[in-house]
Amino acid sequence: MTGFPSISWNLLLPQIVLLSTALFLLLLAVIYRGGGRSRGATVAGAVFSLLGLGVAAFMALAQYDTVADTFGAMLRLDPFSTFFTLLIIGGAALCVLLSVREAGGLKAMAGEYYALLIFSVLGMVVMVTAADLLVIFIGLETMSLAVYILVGIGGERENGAEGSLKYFLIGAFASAFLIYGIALLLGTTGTTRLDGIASGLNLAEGGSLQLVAVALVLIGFLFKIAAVPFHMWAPDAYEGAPTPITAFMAVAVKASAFAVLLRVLNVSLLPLADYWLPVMWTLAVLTMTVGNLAAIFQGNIKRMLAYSSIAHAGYLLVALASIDPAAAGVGNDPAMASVLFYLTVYTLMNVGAFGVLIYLGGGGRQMETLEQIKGTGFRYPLLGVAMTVFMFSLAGIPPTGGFLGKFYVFSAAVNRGLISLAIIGVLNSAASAYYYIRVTVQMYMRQSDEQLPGLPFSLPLAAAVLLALYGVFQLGIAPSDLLTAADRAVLFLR
Amino acid sequence: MAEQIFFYFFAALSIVSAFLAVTRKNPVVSVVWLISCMFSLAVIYVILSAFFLAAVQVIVYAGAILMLFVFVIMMLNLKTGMVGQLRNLGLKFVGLIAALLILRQFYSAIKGAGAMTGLPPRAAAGFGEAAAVGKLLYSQYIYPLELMAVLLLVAIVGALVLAGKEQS
Amino acid sequence: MEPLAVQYDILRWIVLSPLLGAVVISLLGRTLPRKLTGTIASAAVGVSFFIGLAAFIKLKGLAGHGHGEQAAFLSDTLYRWLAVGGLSVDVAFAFDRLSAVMVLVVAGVSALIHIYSMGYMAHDKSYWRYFAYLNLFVFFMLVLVLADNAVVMFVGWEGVGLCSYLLIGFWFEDPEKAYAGKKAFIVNRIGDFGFLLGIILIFWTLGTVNFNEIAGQAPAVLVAGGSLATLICLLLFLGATGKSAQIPLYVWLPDAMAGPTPVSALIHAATMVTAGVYMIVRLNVLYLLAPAAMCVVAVVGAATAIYAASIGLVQNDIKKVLAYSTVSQLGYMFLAVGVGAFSAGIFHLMTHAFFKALLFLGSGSVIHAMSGKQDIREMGGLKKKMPVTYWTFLFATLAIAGIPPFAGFFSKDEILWKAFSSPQGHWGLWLIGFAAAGMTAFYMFRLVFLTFHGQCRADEKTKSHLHESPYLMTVPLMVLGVLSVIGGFVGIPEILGGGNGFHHWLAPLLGNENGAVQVSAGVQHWPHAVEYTMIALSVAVAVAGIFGAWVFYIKQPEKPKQLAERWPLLHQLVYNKYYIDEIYNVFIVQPIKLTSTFLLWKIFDAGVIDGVVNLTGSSVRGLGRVAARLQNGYAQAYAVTFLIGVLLLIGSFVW
Amino acid sequence: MIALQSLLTLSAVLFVIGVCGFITRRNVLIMFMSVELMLNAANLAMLAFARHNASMDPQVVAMFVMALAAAEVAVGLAIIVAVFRRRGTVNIDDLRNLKW
Repeated sequence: MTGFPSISWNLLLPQIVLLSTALFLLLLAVIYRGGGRSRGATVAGAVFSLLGLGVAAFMALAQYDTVADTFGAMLRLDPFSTFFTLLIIGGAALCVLLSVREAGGLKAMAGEYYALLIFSVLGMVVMVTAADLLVIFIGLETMSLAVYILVGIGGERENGAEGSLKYFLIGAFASAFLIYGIALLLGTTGTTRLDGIASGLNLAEGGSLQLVAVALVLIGFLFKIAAVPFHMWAPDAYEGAPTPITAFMAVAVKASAFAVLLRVLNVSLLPLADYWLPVMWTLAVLTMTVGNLAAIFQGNIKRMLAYSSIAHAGYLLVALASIDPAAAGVGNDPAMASVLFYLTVYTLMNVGAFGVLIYLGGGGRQMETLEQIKGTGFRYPLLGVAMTVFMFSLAGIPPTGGFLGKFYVFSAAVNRGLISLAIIGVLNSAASAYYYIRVTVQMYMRQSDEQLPGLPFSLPLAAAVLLALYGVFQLGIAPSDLLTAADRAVLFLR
Repeated sequence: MAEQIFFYFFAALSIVSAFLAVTRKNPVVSVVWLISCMFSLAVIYVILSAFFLAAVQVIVYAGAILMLFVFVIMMLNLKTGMVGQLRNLGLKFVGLIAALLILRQFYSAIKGAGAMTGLPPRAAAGFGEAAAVGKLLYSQYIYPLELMAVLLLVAIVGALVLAGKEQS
Repeated sequence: MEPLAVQYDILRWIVLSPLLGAVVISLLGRTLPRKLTGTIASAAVGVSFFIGLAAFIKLKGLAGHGHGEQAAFLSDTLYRWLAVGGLSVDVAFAFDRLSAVMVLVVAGVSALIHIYSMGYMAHDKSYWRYFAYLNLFVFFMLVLVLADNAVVMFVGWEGVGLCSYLLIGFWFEDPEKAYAGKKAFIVNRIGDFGFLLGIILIFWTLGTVNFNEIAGQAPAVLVAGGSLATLICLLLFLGATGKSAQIPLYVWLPDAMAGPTPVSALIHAATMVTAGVYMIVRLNVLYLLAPAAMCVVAVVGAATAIYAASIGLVQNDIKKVLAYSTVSQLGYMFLAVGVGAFSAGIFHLMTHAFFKALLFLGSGSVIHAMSGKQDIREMGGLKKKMPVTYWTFLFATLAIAGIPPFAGFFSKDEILWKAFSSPQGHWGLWLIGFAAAGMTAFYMFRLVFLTFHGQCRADEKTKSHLHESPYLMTVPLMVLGVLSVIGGFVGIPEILGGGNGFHHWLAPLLGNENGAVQVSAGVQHWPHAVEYTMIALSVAVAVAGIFGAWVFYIKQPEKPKQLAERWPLLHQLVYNKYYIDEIYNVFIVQPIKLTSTFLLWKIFDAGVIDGVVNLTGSSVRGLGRVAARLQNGYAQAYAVTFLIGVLLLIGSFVW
Repeated sequence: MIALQSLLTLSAVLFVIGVCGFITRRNVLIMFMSVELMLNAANLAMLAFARHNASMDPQVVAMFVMALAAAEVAVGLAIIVAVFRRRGTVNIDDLRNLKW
C-alpha cells in the first residue's frame, strides 16, 4: 500500500490562485448582495477575476520550463500543460472582458457569474495538467457543471434555461459513457494513470473489451469538442448562452478538450494508433462538412458562429488524423504542433468576433442576426473593420493568423500523405468563405432599415477586441515565437 | 453456492426494477423502482466485498439523491405522466435499435475477454471496508478528493444561482 | 545549377513603401487635405518604381559582370516566417529578370493611375479611403510579383483579390455594385482553392515552396508528362483562371466594372488580372513537365480569346467593351504560355498593361466628361471636345488592333507566330487567334468611331458639360500613349531586323530555353517566307477589321441595325452574352444549392432543412416528414445521433 | 462462483436500459434518472473489477463517481426547476425554441 504522496506545492500555485480567486469572488458576491449594489459587484468581480487570472498566468509562466510530476504522478507539469494553461487563462481573461456588460445585466448574480467562470477555468487547468484519467474526469466535470450553469444564468434571456437543460442532459449522458469507459479501462489495465494505461493495453488478452473502453473514453472527449455526430448540442447551447459564455465555450472548453485528447492519444493510446487514426480521419471530414454546410443556412450570427466552431473542430481533427505515431515524443510532429497553433489563433479570432457582436448589442438594439447588422459597418467603422478582419481570419485568408493555422494543419496532412483529406479540408474552407463574407457584406453593403443608435464606449470590450485584433495579425505576420513554443510543447507529450 | 443464488436473484431484481423504473408513467413510481434497483445493486456490492461502497450506495443514492428527485417531483407537482401525443416515434425506434446493437457489442466484447473468468474465491482481510477506502482516499487519492470538494462547491453555488429565489 | 543570389537590402522598400502609404492615409486621411492625401499615395508608389528602377540597373550590371550570366538575381530576406516539420518559409523577395519586368510595369502603371485618380476622384466623398485601398492593392501586387516562394506569393494573391473586392464595391451604397464585389470574391475563392492545393502538392512532392528550388528540383523529381505534374499544373491553372478571368471563371470580370474606372484600369486591366499569366511563367519549368496541362492552357486561352471578343462586338457600355476585350487579350497571353512561348506571354502582358490601362483611363476621361454616362450610343463626336483623350485613345486602339509599329503589334504577332510554329502549337490555335485579332480590330474601332466620330448624340445638358479633362488626368494619358507607341520596340523579332531583346532578357529563366527541361518534339525551322506571310496576314486581318468598322459605323451607320433585323436571334444571343450568367445559375449555382440542401436534409442536420422546406412550400412537405424524424430542437434526436455515433465508433474499433 | 462476465453483462444490461430510458422518455426527470442508472452500471463494473483484480483502486474511483452523481443531481435538478419556472413544462418535446 502506497503512503501519502509527496507534494510539490509550488507546482500547484496556479491552481491554488484560481481556487482562492473563485472563493474570494463568492465572498464578494455575498457582500454585494447585502448592499444591493449591482454595479459594484460587476466591476469588482471583473477586476478581481482579471487579477486572479493574471497572477495565475504569471505563476504558470514562471514555471514554463518545469517538467515535474506531483501527487504520485497524478499531475504532470510540462511545457505542454503550461502552454494550454496559459492559453486557457488568456482566453478566459478575454471572456471576462467581454462579460462586463452581460454580468451587469445579472445584477446581484454578477459575483457568482465570475466565480463560476473561474471555477470552470480551474477545472480546465486541472484537465490539461492531469496525467490520470480520474483527475481528468473530475476536472472535466468541474468545468462542465460550471458551464452548464453559466449557460442558463440570468432569468431574463429567453432561451438560456432551455439551452442549459439540453446541454446538461446530453452532457450527463456523454459523461456516463466516459465513466463507463474509464471503468472498463481501469478494470482491464488496472490503472487510471495515462502512462500506465499504455503499458496495460494488451490486445491479445481481453482486447476487444479494452477497445470498447477506449472508444467510450474517446467519445467522452469528442463530445466536448463537438465532433460530428456528437455535436448536436452545440448550436443550441451556444445560442442559448449569454454571448460571452458562448465565446468561452467556443474557445476555452474546446481548447482544454483538445489538450486532453492530444495527451490521451499520445500518452495512452499510441499503441492503438492504427485504430483511432482512421476514426479521426472520418470524424474530421464529417465535422468540417456538416459544420460548414449548416453554417451557410444560418441567419443568426451567434448560431452561425456555433456551426463555424464545429467546422473548426473539424480542421483540428484533420491535424489529429495526421499525427505520426512514429514521431511521438522523439521528433517534433507538425500535426500536433499545428493543433496548438491553430487553437491559439482560433481563440483570438472567435473572442474577437463575439466581442464585436457584444459591442454592437450595446446600443439597446438587438444585434444578433444578419438582418440586424445591416449597415453597421459604416455607422461604427472600427467595429466594422475589426469584424471584417476576424471573418477573414476565420475564413483563412492571409495575412491573418487564420490562414497560417489552416495552412499549417493542411500541410501537416499532406506531409503524412493524406492528400484527399487535405483536399476536402481546403474545399471546406473555400466554401466557408461564403458565410463569413456575408457578415461583412451585410455590415458594409446593405442599408439599415432604421436609424442605428450610438454605442456607449466600453473600455473592457474595446480592449478585448483590440487585443484579439492585434493577436490575429501578429500570428499571421510573425508567428515564429508561437510556432517554436508549440513545437517545443509537444516534445514533452509522453 | 448461496452467494450465487443471491447474486442471480438480485441481478434479476435489479434488471426488472431498472426496466420498470424507465417505463412507468408516473415519475414517483419510477423513483420507487429505481430505489429498488439501487438496493439490489447494494446487495451485489456486498457480495463483491465492497462493504463500504454498499453502505454509501444506500445512503447517498437511495437516501439522498433519489429523495431529491421525489422532492422536485412533488414541488413541480408532476405526479402524473406526460400528456399530449408521442412524437419522434421512428427516431426513438432507431435509437432503441442502436442501443440494442451497442449492448450486443458490449456483450461480445465481454465474452471475448476469455481468460478472466472467475472471481478469486476470497478477498483479502479488510478488503472493501471503510478503513481501506479511507486510507486510499486520504493518501494516494488526496488530490482528486480535494478537487471533488471544489466540484461539490460548484454544484451548490450553481443550484443556488439557478433555482434560488429570483431577485426582483 | 543553383542561381546566384545577391543580397540587396532596399528591395523590401519596393513593397513596404505603398504599405506605409496605406497606413499613413488610413490613420490620417480624415484630417489631411485632399491634395496631400493623393500626393502621398502617388509618391509611395513612385518610390517603389524608382527603387525598382535602381534594382533593375543593378541587376543589369550583374549580368554584365560575369556573375554567371544565367541566373543572378537580387534577394532580400526579411525573416523566417514558418519553420516547422521540414517546411520552412521565409518572408523573402527575389528580384530576377521576370520580376524586374513585372515590378517596373506594375509600379510604373500604378503610379500613373494614382496621379490620374487624383483628378478623377477629386470630388468623391471617400477620397482618402479610396487611396488607402489603392495603395494597399499596390502593396499586395508587389508582394505577389516579388515573392521568392509560393506561400508569400499566395499572400499577395489573396491580398489583391481582397483589395479588388473592396475597390469594386467602393460605392457600397449601390446594391448591384456590392453584389459585383461579392461575385468577384467568391469566384476568386474557387480559383484560390486550386492554387493553394497546387502549392501544398508542390510542397509535398518537392519538399520546398521556393521558386528557385522548385525550378531546380522539378525536372529531377517529377516524371515528365506524369499525372502528378499534370495535376499540379491543372490545379495551379485553376487558380490562374480565377484571377485572370479565363473560361470558365471569367464571369466576375465584366461585373467588376462596377468599380471606379481607374480601378478598372489598374486592377482589371494592367495588373491583378495578369497575375495568373505571371504565375504560370514563374513556374514554367513545372508546366514544361506537363504537356497535357499546357495544351489545356493553350486551348482555354484561345477559346477565351475568341469567345470574349465575340461578346465584345455588340456591347454598348464603353467599359463593358473594354472588359471583354481584357478577357480576350488575357486569353492571348494564356495561348502564348500554353504553347511554350512564355516570353511572348509576358511581352504581351507588358504592352497590354500600357495600352489597356490607357484605354480604361481614356474611357474614364470620357465618362467624366459625359457626366457619368457610359453608353456609347449616346456619345459621338467627342473628338473635337477632347483632343488629348481622343488621340491617346486612338493610339491605344491601334496598338490593341495590332497595327505596326504600335506596341501591340509586336507582342500579338509573336504570340500568333508561336501559336503556329512552336512545338506545342497548332494551326488551329493560330486560326482562332487570327480570327479573334480581326474581331478585336473591329470592335475597338467601332468603339472609337461611335464615341469620338460622327454627330454627338448626347442630350443638351450633358453636351453643355463636355470638356477636356484636367492635366492630372491627361498627363498620365500622354505618358501611356507614348508607351503604347514605343513599348513594343524592346521585342522586335529578328526577322524584322530587331534583336528580340525582351525574349533574350527572360530566356535564362525559361526551362525550355535554358535547357532545364527538354521539350519533346524538336524545334522545327520554318522558312522566312512563312513568317513574313504570317505577319502580313495578321496585319491584313487587323486592317480588314478596321475597314469593316469604318464601313459599318462611319460610312453607313444604319448597317448594324439591318444586320440585327436580318439575324435577330444571333444578335440576341451575342448581345445577351450567350446567356452565360443564366446558364451558370441554372446549371451550377442551383445544383450546388440543391445538392447541399439535399445532403444536409437527408443525412445530417435535418432541422436546417425544415426552414428550407417551409420556404419552398407544400410540394416538398411530404419529403419534409422524413426530415422531421431527425428534427433539430428535440434533445432526444441529438441523443440518438450521438448513439449512432457511439455504435459506429465502437464498431470501427472492434470489427 | 460468480463469473466476472456475468457481472459485466449485468452492468452492460443496466447501462443500456439507462440509454433506452434516456432516448425514449419525454419527462426530463426520468431521462435524468436514466443517466443515474447508467452511472450505477459503471460503478457495478468497477466494483466487479475491484474484486476480480483484488485492487482497491476501482472502489475509490466508484466512490468519486457517486460524489459526482450527487453534484450532477444538484445542478441538474436546479436546471430543471429553472426551466419549469420559465416554461411550465418538463416535457423535453416542448423545449424546442432552439433549433435548426
